[in-house]
Amino acid sequence: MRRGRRIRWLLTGLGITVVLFFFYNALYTTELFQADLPRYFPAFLDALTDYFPFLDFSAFPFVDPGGFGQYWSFIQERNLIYNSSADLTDPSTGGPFALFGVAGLTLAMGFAGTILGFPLALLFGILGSERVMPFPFNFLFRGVMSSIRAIPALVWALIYVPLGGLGPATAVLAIATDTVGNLGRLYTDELEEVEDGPIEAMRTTGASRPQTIVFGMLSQVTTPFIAWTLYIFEINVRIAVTLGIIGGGGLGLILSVQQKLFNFTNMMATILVIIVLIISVEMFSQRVRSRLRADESPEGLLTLLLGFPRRMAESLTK
Amino acid sequence: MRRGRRIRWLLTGLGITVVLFFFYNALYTTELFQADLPRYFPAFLDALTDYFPFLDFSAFPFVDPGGFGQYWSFIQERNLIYNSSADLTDPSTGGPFALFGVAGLTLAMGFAGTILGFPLALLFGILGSERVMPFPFNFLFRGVMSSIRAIPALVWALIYVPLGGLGPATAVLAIATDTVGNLGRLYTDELEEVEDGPIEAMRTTGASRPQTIVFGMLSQVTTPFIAWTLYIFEINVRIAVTLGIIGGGGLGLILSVQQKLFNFTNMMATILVIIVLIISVEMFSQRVRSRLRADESPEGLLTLLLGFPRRMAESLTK
Amino acid sequence: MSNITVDGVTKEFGDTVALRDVSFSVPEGEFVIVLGVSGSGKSTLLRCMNGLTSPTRGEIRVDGTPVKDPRKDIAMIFQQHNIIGQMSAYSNALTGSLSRTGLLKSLLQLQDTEEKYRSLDALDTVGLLDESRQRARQMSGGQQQRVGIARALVQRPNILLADEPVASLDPGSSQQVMRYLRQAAKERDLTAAISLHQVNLARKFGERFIGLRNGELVFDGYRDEFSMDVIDEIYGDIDTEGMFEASDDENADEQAVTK
Amino acid sequence: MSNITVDGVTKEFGDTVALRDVSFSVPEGEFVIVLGVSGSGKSTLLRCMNGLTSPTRGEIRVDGTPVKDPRKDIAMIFQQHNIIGQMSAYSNALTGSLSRTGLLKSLLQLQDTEEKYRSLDALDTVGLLDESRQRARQMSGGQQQRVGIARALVQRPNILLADEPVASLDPGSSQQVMRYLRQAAKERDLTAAISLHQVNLARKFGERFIGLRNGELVFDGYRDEFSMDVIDEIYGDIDTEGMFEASDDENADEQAVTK
Amino acid sequence: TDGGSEDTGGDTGDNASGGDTGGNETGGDSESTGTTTGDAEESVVRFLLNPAEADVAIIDQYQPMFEYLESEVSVSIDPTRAASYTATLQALRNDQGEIADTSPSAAIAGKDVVDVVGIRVAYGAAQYFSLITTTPDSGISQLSDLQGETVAMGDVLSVSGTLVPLTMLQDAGLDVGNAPDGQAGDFNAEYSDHTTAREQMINRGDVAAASTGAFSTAAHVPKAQFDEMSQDFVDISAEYDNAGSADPTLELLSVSDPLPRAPLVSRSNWEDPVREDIEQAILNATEDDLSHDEGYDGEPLWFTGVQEGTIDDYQPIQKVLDELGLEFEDLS
Ligand SMILES: Nc1ncnc2c1ncn2[C@@H]1O[C@H](COP(=O)(O)OP(=O)(O)OP(=O)(O)O)[C@@H](O)[C@H]1O
Ligand SMILES: Nc1ncnc2c1ncn2[C@@H]1O[C@H](COP(=O)(O)OP(=O)(O)OP(=O)(O)O)[C@@H](O)[C@H]1O
Ligand SMILES: [Mg+2]
Ligand SMILES: [Mg+2]
Ligand SMILES: O=P([O-])([O-])[O-]
Repeated sequence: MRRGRRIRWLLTGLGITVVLFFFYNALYTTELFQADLPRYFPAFLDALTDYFPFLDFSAFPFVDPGGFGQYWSFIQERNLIYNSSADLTDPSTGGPFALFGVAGLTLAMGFAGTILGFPLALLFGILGSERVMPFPFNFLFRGVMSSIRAIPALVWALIYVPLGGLGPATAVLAIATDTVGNLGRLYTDELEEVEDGPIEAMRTTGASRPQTIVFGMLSQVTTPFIAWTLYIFEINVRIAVTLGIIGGGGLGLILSVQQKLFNFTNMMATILVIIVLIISVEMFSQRVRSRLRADESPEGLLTLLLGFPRRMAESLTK
Repeated sequence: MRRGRRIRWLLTGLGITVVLFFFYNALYTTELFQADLPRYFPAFLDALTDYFPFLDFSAFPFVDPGGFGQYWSFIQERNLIYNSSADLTDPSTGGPFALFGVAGLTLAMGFAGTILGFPLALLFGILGSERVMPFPFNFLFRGVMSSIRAIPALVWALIYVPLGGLGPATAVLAIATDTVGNLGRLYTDELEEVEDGPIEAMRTTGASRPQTIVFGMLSQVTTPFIAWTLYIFEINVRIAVTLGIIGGGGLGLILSVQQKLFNFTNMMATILVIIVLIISVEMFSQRVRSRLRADESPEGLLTLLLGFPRRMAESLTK
Repeated sequence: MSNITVDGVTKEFGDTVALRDVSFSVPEGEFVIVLGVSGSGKSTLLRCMNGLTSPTRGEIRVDGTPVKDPRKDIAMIFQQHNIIGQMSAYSNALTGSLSRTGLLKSLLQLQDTEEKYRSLDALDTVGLLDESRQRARQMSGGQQQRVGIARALVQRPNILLADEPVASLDPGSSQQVMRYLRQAAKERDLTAAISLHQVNLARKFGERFIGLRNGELVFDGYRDEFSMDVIDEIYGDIDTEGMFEASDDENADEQAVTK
Repeated sequence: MSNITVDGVTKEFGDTVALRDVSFSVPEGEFVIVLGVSGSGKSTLLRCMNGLTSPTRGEIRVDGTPVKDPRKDIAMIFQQHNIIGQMSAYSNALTGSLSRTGLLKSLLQLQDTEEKYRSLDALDTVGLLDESRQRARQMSGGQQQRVGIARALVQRPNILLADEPVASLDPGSSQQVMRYLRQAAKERDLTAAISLHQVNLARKFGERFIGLRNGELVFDGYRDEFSMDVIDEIYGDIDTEGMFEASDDENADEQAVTK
Repeated sequence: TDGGSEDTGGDTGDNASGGDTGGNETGGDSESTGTTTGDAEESVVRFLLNPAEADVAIIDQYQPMFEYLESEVSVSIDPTRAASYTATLQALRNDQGEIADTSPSAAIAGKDVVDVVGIRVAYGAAQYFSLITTTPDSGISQLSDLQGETVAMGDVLSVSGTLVPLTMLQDAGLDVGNAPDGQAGDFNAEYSDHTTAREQMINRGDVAAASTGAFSTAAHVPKAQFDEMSQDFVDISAEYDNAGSADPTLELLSVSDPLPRAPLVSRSNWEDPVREDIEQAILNATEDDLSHDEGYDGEPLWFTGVQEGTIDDYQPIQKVLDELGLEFEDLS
């Protein structure tokens, strides 16, 4: 008993020591130790007052409401989140996405990438399942999906540069590729949990193999598939921001240019728009998903979709 | 009944039309329509033969094994995955991480960021739970975590540039910040599912409030917390690759320079190393997690950790 | 209407012998009940009969042709009903016609009008016409089981198999489902084999009885031969309490339940 | 050793009245069994007694002081044992001493040696000394419940409450757990209140009985007053079968089980 | 051709008051560029601009050049801001542009797909310089003191910010290892851009030196130090006049040899009758042609004319690449 405890302590201690040892080495390798952070802190504080122009340390209460105006004037001037002159019906000006200005482009990148990646994700996801493809072959598709996921979206963007330069189009292709790996894998995992019963039932009706797969398997997973697709859409909008930074356009590009201009106020204004965009997409996707789980009829979903702008406005204003 | 079906069809059709309408507009907005991809396709095919030097379309069987040698010579020459001259004990040369060459730096970035972000993630995760913090206050912490997650890691890196320039140290800080948002949220979600029983049991022993939280709540979630931390570590290594591309160092930096030099063969060699690194980290983390789920004793985990390099070598060689 | 011959069927799963040299034959139009304790091989026998499982030795013939794979002329009803929760009762019933419809048409629900009427008719038979547009998942267990029967009827089989179709239902629903099953078999001239574990239900609805124990056929006979001794033979010395279930008031008009 | 006074306690949850003006008092050292069907208010009563829930009206006093919050001198044993699956039996027992140890010391398991011996002693009392290093989650239900008892003993309470401590255990383990409970209460001079729904166990181990029905006190008396009529009063006309459980051979030496 | 460029500019494009952003690749701003697309006869020439220094509204900055070309030759200029040098070359390679203003290294990188039209001239000089500077209190007095120190450099492939300085350090006896895309042997290189590099050195104690283009840092270095260090700089550099005018004052460690300024290039396979006219017009542009009107308060164009030049003028760059073991892959 005594010995047991001692071994336990020893192992816990050893574990902590090993993690700390690696942590120490990692800090050294990544130069955080050598970087004398406190010394740059004044520079960072300087930048902070640029980031937050409403902070005014010279006078109590340290807040200058005019500072918010600086954000807003940049957001408005550059149509970051709303473009009053957008023509909703003319796709050559961006159609409905143009209504959201630059944020609309980022949103469009995430959306187009998701839809573009969807068919292949579905195909690979289904073929990766052992019940559809016999053993060694399904691992072919799983392997492809794993490899795709191992390559970050940004790297895919670089790979596609020869195809379309570096712009929104390349970003969409990169997002679509990433979607095939990530969404496909989620689909495969979901299919593994499908129940055998309905599949056998379809077989006994004399259905053909494709019919058995569609009615027996896929019908069981439509709801989770839609939910996962929305989840990946959420992630893809985030990726669209990131790809923008290296030249893909949209909010990311504005951000990176303002950063290079050392215009931290504008940079923070752009970040605020990014936060609003991503949290809106997240809220939208989470609402739809929780409705799906609650097993709503399609009519209910439609109401939800149509009612979204109103609710969004409400929740932002309150 | 007839009417019901018609409404259903109408709604389905409407839904599909709406999605297609947005897709069309998104393609237009992101310039994929204008991009006339087929025209650049020859350039991309050209790049493909650079990416894959072992493809040789001039002679059957279209594979030139010498091509793989090109990958390997670059990997070896630049110590991408293994550095024979690393001094394991001297942290100033990177310690054990240096053994893995450039991949080691990327790994160290992901690792340091995870550990650095962990304490705050834990704190915020716990304070975001309604059982620890009463209602309006816990949403303060949840809000902070949501905002952090809404800002992609790359944007965090840009925000930190005034603090530490653009290098591995900045990348680690950005990863750590991202970890606070993502890991913290996972912790909060996990805590929501904790059972009330043990908490009440601790209260009845007359334990103080912190003791009740630690013994009644946290003790229930140590295993899932470790599992989630490993999962985030996995994601952070991916992010480290991405941050490298914009200047954070490691594999990402090599990749971006080779891309700028149009040296696609070297670029693909780097991508292969990225795939190996990320799949290794994933395999490692998945193994540990499945062991955790299987409720292994810590001794077993230790054996697993120590046995990993051997198994990794085995699985790569077979 | 078809006849079924089970000819020396043995089924082994690794070391477990689920069926041991079982032989019997069912003439056209008979309503057969298969009885046995849990693990006696009822499910295995029915799965062999419709080709979901193939016997290790022996074979099963329908109208003289051996059964190798699931066939459209043999319909099956499952204990867990195995209907598709996402879809409406009507769409579920319609899947019974899959073997007569192409993939694309079935995907778009463009089946012939004839099939659609057949589905509504089948739902009518099981008393669910009014609920036909309801999502299957939102229905009660008994209703779901009846949707499963409707699906089997739409298939227009010659043979109807059912594996413990009432095991997960309350006594009231059990009676109802069994009644619909027997009625459908009678109206449509189907040969039927149904496994059950409630002896009273078996006695109430069965014509002919097959008793299994440990994978062996221990009884094969008609209502008049189905005595208390036979029940002991099939169930061994175990307490038979619980295998009899309370009858509902509503079926007081039907034949008395022997207890 | 403390006395308990339950004084006109009423507890309402919205429209549900879980307890209706319940009053009784327990002198020091008595072993009380609380009986009642599901939903009669047993759990609510015990939770009020240790301060986890506060009554809507009335109050509960221990040695004259009202109970407002969980107190270290009142230990509780739960039906779902509520021990911490991650930790060893020993560490679980040790959590009983939390009220006497600071946060840091308890985190690092640096309790006084005295507390550690007390934990081992408590595990010995419930017969788990040999399994003390085993992870609680890997133990059987009965063992886990005994760990819960050990934890309560380490707390060194004056009062021991237990809410259906044997409801999720098999008959053998139930007997064992009840025996440990009674033994511990006797050895350590504890006042104890235990809710049960098995009448035979109640009769076997109880000294005094409190009967609840629909939140009202319908019986309060000692062993000799606890007749079949009382059981009918508490349980109504429902079939009492199943509330009596098979006794094990091993306790043939103890007092006979009345059935 | 590029149908969306004029219109999509509206929602993402540039604006006179902000910095340049080029919201997307094809984003010119219709108001400020004032391109006329009305005449169907005119050919559209796509002019790619580079993000050499981001802190400039680059399309506004080039406005005089475009107006001049449109007045000289019957074309309409479609300006496009590329995301990087790489993107510029890829675009030219894929026939997505005709003319580009790009970096010296891109002249080498793109030698298979572009022709050098001419070399930019600023204040009479077709050459520029690279500087390595330090802060006065750093204790560094010569390049070899940088052993073991951190040096802030420009973008990884910037000629004046990184590549040339690396060869200067190499010549001073330091091991540059795998830099720029790996660890240097004897010092620690951090890459960003010219301005960030200088700021980092000023603000951070552990950054011992910064290597930047002279255009970015010369104003912080007193003339006397140039006089002492490099006669070439005094003679040629356009920045010499303003030297020492900015705060804080920095210490000069080294000045590079003169480097050929950035080229204007055209796509080799561009076959259009107007090509010759345009190229000629570019070479003929005078300082006046390239100046902004009164009232423009942005950055003036960085060059005052374009001197005839060929790929051979970029041999010094090729030499630098060779010394560092960098090689651009064949683009053709
Ligand atoms: N797929 C299988 N793999 C292995 N053993 C099986 C399989 N299916 C059935 N068995 C075994 O065969 C025997 C007969 O099982 P079967 O399911 O036919 O019994 P049953 O009478 O339907 O029982 P129940 O009333 O529980 O459904 C059992 O011992 C069972 O464990
Ligand atoms: N937290 C609560 N909220 C609302 N109603 C409650 C709550 N706890 C108990 N009740 C109600 O109070 C009544 C008494 O419940 P209680 O749990 O005390 O009964 P019990 O005798 O312990 O039953 P069981 O044998 O099922 O544990 C029940 O009607 C129950 O639904
Ligand atoms: Mg069965
Ligand atoms: Mg209870
Ligand atoms: O134009 P640069 O390459 O010197 O930055």
